[in-house]
Amino acid sequence: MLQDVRFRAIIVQIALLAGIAALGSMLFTATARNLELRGIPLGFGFLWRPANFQIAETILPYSSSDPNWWAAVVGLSNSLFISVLVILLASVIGLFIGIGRLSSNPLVSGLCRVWVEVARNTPLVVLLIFNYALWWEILPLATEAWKLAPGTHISVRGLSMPALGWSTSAFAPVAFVGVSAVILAGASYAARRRQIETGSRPAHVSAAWLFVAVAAGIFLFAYRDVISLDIPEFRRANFAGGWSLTPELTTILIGLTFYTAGFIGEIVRGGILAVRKGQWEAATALGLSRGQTYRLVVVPLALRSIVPPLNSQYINVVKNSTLAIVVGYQDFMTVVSTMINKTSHAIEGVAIILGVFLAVNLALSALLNAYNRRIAIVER
Amino acid sequence: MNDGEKLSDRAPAIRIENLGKSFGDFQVLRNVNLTVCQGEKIVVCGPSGSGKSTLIRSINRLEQHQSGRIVVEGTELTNDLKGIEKIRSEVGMVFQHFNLFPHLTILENCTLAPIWVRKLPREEAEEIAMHFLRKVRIPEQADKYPGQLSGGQQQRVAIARALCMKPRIMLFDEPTSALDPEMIKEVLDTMIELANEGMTMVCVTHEMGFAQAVADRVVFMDGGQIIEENEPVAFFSSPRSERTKLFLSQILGH
Amino acid sequence: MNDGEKLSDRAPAIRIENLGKSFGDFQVLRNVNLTVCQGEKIVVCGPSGSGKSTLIRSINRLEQHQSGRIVVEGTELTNDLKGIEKIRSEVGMVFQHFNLFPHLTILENCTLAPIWVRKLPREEAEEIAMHFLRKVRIPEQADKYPGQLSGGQQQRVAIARALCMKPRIMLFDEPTSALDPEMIKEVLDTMIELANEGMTMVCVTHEMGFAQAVADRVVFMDGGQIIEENEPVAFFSSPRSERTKLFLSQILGH
Amino acid sequence: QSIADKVRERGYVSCGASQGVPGLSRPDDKGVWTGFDVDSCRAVAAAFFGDSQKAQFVPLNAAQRIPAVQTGEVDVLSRTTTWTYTRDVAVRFVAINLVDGDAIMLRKALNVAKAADLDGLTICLQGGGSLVENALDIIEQSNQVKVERVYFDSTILARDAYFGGRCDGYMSDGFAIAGQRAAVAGNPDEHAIFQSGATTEPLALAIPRGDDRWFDIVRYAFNAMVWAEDRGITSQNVDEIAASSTDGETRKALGVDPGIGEPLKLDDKWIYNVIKQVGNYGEVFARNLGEDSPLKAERRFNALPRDGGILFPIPFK
Amino acid sequence: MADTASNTIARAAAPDARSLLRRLAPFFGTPLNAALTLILLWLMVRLGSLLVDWAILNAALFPAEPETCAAATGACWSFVIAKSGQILFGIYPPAERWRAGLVCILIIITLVASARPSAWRPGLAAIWVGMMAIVLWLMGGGFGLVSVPTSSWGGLPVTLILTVFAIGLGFPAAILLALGRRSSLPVVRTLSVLFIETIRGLPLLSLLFVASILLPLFLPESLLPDKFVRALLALTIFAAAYLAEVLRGGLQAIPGGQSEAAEALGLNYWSTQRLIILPQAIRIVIPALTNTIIVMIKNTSLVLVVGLFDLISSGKAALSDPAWPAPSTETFLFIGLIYFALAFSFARFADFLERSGAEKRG
Ligand SMILES: Nc1ncnc2c1ncn2[C@@H]1O[C@H](COP(=O)(O)OP(=O)(O)OP(=O)(O)O)[C@@H](O)[C@H]1O
Ligand SMILES: Nc1ncnc2c1ncn2[C@@H]1O[C@H](COP(=O)(O)OP(=O)(O)OP(=O)(O)O)[C@@H](O)[C@H]1O
Ligand SMILES: [Mg+2]
Ligand SMILES: [Mg+2]
Repeated sequence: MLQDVRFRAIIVQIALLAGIAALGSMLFTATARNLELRGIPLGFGFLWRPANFQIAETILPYSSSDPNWWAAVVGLSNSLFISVLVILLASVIGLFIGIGRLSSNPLVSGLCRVWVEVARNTPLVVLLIFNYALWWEILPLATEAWKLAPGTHISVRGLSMPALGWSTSAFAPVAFVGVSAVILAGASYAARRRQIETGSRPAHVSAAWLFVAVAAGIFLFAYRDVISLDIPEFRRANFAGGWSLTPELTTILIGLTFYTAGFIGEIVRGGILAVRKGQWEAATALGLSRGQTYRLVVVPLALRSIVPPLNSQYINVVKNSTLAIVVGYQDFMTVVSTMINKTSHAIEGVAIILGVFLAVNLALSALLNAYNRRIAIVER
Repeated sequence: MNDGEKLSDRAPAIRIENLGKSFGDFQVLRNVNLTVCQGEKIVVCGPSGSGKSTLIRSINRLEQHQSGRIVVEGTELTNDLKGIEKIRSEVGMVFQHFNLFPHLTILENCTLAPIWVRKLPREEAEEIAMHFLRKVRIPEQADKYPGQLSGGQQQRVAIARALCMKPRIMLFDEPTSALDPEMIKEVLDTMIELANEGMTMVCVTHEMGFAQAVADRVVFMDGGQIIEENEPVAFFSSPRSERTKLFLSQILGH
Repeated sequence: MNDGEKLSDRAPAIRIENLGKSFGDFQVLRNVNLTVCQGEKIVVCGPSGSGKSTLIRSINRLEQHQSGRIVVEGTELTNDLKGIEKIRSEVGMVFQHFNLFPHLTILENCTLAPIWVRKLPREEAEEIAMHFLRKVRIPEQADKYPGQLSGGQQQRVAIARALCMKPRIMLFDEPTSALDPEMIKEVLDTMIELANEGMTMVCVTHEMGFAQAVADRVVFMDGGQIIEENEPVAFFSSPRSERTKLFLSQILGH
Repeated sequence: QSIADKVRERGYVSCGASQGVPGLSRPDDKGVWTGFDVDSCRAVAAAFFGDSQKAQFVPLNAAQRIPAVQTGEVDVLSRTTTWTYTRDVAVRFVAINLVDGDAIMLRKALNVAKAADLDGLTICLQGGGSLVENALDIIEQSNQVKVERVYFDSTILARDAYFGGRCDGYMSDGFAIAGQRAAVAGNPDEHAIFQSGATTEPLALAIPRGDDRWFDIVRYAFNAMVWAEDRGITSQNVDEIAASSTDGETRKALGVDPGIGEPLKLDDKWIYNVIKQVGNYGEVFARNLGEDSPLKAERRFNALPRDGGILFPIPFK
Repeated sequence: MADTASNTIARAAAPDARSLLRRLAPFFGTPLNAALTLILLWLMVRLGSLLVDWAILNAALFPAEPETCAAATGACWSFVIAKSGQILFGIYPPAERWRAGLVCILIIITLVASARPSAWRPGLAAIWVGMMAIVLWLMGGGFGLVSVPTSSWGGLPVTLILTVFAIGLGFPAAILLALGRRSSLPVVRTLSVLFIETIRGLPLLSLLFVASILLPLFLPESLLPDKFVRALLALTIFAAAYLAEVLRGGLQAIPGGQSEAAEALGLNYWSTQRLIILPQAIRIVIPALTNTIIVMIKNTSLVLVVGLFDLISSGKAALSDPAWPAPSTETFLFIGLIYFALAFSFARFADFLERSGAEKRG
């Protein structure tokens, strides 16, 4: 009996399940006992009570009287915001680093290599803190801010630039800008298609641009009273008004992008090297230029081997965003930790952290896996 | 080819003079001279490592030569980018391993270069592509992907893809040696058809049947040099050098 | 084999009765019956997908069958682990793609199973290994890695590796079909030598020359069934079924 | 099993400390934990084991500290934790060991004289629900001002960001801030310290719930330091006083006369040990926060009533 | 005479000039390359000179006292020099720091010694086990040494010990998980997948958070491991999940014929995996393994959450000294360089391994 393959398989599996169940129940009873013993109450009721703490920089509207659950959502939106931006930026930059690593110019490939090695071999925390310190090592105080353009200044307080503001009666110009953007986007898309179809870029796109520009000029002139440009001005210590980019957000963006781009660069390089030499030669022999070869043949092919490891890197971005707080950007983990500190609901808080990260990362994985299946090379 | 006109009277399509090429210290080609006339069909053979591939890859500059000259359709191959692009669009090449683009359909494989290099409108490019796909007798596969085709079919697509650029010269580097026996015939038939239409062709192959059927000249290489060149009948019946005799005895005796 | 004794009088080495096997819905083998006597040499042939590989892989339980019985050297193949291990150590197998272990030297490839399965001391295992490497005529390669050998040499190592376990039955699954023509002969010679020593052999192959030279019986399969089995002379000269005739005309005509 | 027994068995007191706050709790160059909060916990070790070194410190961040007490990870939390109702029903606060207010370091050039002047300024501070975070909320609400905040996970980085120019102000515990102006600022004269008086927070020692004996030990270990200051007993003169005192309470408390250890099942010398090994409250304060430290903080509330503070010694009668 | 001499010079110079040209070709060969070269050179010179000014010319070095730094306009290395002991060894007692230093040297020497493939035989594992025992003894004390509790361990030795242990324990677990994920038994497969995917989806920070806050609730008090072990546990679990995925990639790359051949020879499942499949799979994934191990080295920088003073938190603790101006840039640069040296040399070593393996097997 014991020598029977199938019987063994069943025994092994039952034993494993039993072991897991035993472990689970042990944990459960211990937890229940410990909770009881220490008089720790469980419950998610606190989520609906006011948070009573502030979040410095948020994507969604938030005030400290909002309930805890909303604070968590706001924290999550902060995390997702930087994650998405970093994923986009790092992918593009990583692509160029990967290609640059293979450049024939030793200076270019050397610098790309330095980038990769620094990113790969330094802890992200160190990179972030170091990056943050660079702000005041390099940039001037707010009182001596560098003027980049009228109303646009950069200093240790970040970048501040004019923002477009309008009153509600200015609906027309806003609509105008929106409509012309749509028209232009449509026209250039059509032009691109046409270029593929016919080989020539139709002149009417340039005409459309010209037309929109002239119309915009007239429009702005006509409505010059309604549209207001909110220009930041220096008050006491800092620029107020307008639109600004804080050093914290910028640092986490730059730091995490620098870090991730290094990893993605290596993945891209691997993917490009995995494209067989024959593909390069075939493209070259057909007369495609180097740029065309990359764009039409090599990168699309490399993508096939790049996507799975890229998936892990994207997940890592989401996970690494939990370090944002060391440079003063409040992310989901920070917000929930503050909540734990304020309410003493540690178990619930940690459960929320774990659950949300799992959900976000599994969703991201599913998305990329679906994409991977879609682009898979068709075989017999 | 038994047309009346003497081939050597025509304008040369390819002129190779004193070609020398080495990889590092290793000299792969030495002092190679070869002139291919318009419409001529040349078969290149020789033992492995003798430099056959390197020679024909030099013709469209997949390899850079170090000494000597190569003139293709009147343009000399130098570092001049424009010249290289011009020549590449006039010289079609078919590789041993097909090298189709696996992420594009058969049709897209064929229209890629005409659209992006020749800047043809898509419709026109597709028309041309279908024309050549019909010619290699697989128009019905146009919307499949290379991975779904057999080796012989893939190689015929590779030929069609090269033809879509309307090249004046075709280079073949052992186009049948990666194929199963049944598929070799399909591909050779396609090549014979091309040859009969008067295309200038340089073909590295060990298919001696093919050489006898279509070649105007057979070139035998060894150790980076051309050892012997002759018309097929003479080449096979009375090879001059010992090396050639030995080689022929090996491949024909098999 | 022209020894006087009638083969069918000997004890059967392999007895297959009403064997049935399917992958999911797809029935690969149906109702196969075959008895192989001690010292008998069987050649299995048939078109691609006819179930030849599945049949001989079932004999050492690389595939599990779903119905019928397989008895090897008196032991029936069931789920019983001990039985399977016993049979595997008595049945040697040689694969189409050699499947040598690339991280081990030739000698280590050959001594691995004797050391770990038979628990022989290393020295003894190496002695045996060298004996069989000499037999397949490559003792000088013992310290190289498989990647450094030619295909024919690799396949001979694969045979030696199987022999090191001193099996009483050898199974070959198209052992020459991944080889270049020159190398096929080396391997067939080795197999013929084995055959002459009286080893029980079941061999899937399309080398009809080999079949005629050593087979006691040729078995023809199609669609998962044995269509015809006969002595080689009769099989080739007067095949009974239409299917066999068609098949023979294809492979012999090539 | 009671906490006291557990601690006895383990052989040392497990103290919750911060991850590095100057003057309060931080490991120094020699790897030795120092600071006011650290000494508060050492007093417990001295009382319980007769050896102030039998304390080990667990660095905790803001979010971890209450759970660490709840789960019994630490026996005593002495980590600038404000005594609040919500927390007190989760853990058990024992004694206020320090009363601290918030303070903001600002550039002098900004001329901040009153809370209203803070409007529109940017303040760097440690977040995570810290004391000063609450204080800032109160300042904003009661003065109708709006400040911009930049939160960090440690005071160190908040401070660096301020000195780097990222913020107009750096808000921290009142004690920590003075010394940092002296030592860390490139030019101390450029910076002013603003104390809004918005909060005076009771920072207290906390223990897990459910053990009265442990509660008493921690409370009276701390009280021993205050009591000693009140009676003028220091680590220097404690031997002398023990030998010469004729006061009944003092003799009993210092273990000259027997009986003081009995109710808590401690050694009769336990108060003596606290004073001898750790010092009285004044000494501990001076050493870590006051005139003997780089911080040079004032006692303010943390003085005996006769000096205008709120430290009431509980008599050992 | 003069003629001959100049001729010789000319002849000698000509090839030189040509080889110089050839060497410069990649930099200036095409207009794009030339432009890139010039821009990059300009950037490098600008940034380089700034850096040199700050880090070397205007920097404060000796004596390592606060006043030196206050006087200098550049980097304040005096602080790093004065605090290097604290940064490197955390809160380890100064009198015993030689032990911690010895531990670092011991681990690094053992690592380097095991680097040569010729050193790879079963005895090596025994050496490692022995070495780790010595390391634990040196760090922890006992048997004649002053005992130092794990709560006082810190700095570089903690980074090294955690990495070595987490990988050393995580690797066997990862092998089991990777095999489990490819198992034919549905329960085993499902559990492996669940474990791997869950752990991979979580930030290490949150795992450490669980280890520090929740573990005391989940476990009966008698089973509760100490802080160091908890950090180790979290890191090991993390390493196991990541390494398992890496290994799976290698396992998938081994053709099915290999296990069939092994089975046909009569090897059982475990022997087949041990002798045939894993040696090949591991070799294939060396680059990915390297990456994972480097990530593990860097991950140790997060263990402050469970209360251990690693390099970074030691650095922060040093920076909280109120007696010093706090040069965080310099401090983190110093710490970053230590990590970089560790990770970079490890990566180079793995490159070497990969290449040497490739050469051997043609
Ligand atoms: N990129 C390269 N670097 C170094 N040596 C090379 C390179 N390409 C080819 N060679 C060498 O040049 C010689 C000629 O190669 P080539 O491919 O032209 O031979 P061939 O005649 O086409 O042989 P085969 O029949 O095997 O294709 C060979 O010895 C080869 O090893
Ligand atoms: N693991 C499997 N799962 C599903 N189908 C299989 C599997 N293995 C084999 N088959 C199918 O079983 C049939 C018989 O396969 P088998 O390999 O035995 O054929 P064969 O006669 O050896 O063919 P060939 O000459 O091509 O080797 C084929 O149609 C094959 O597609
Ligand atoms: Mg070739
Ligand atoms: Mg088969």
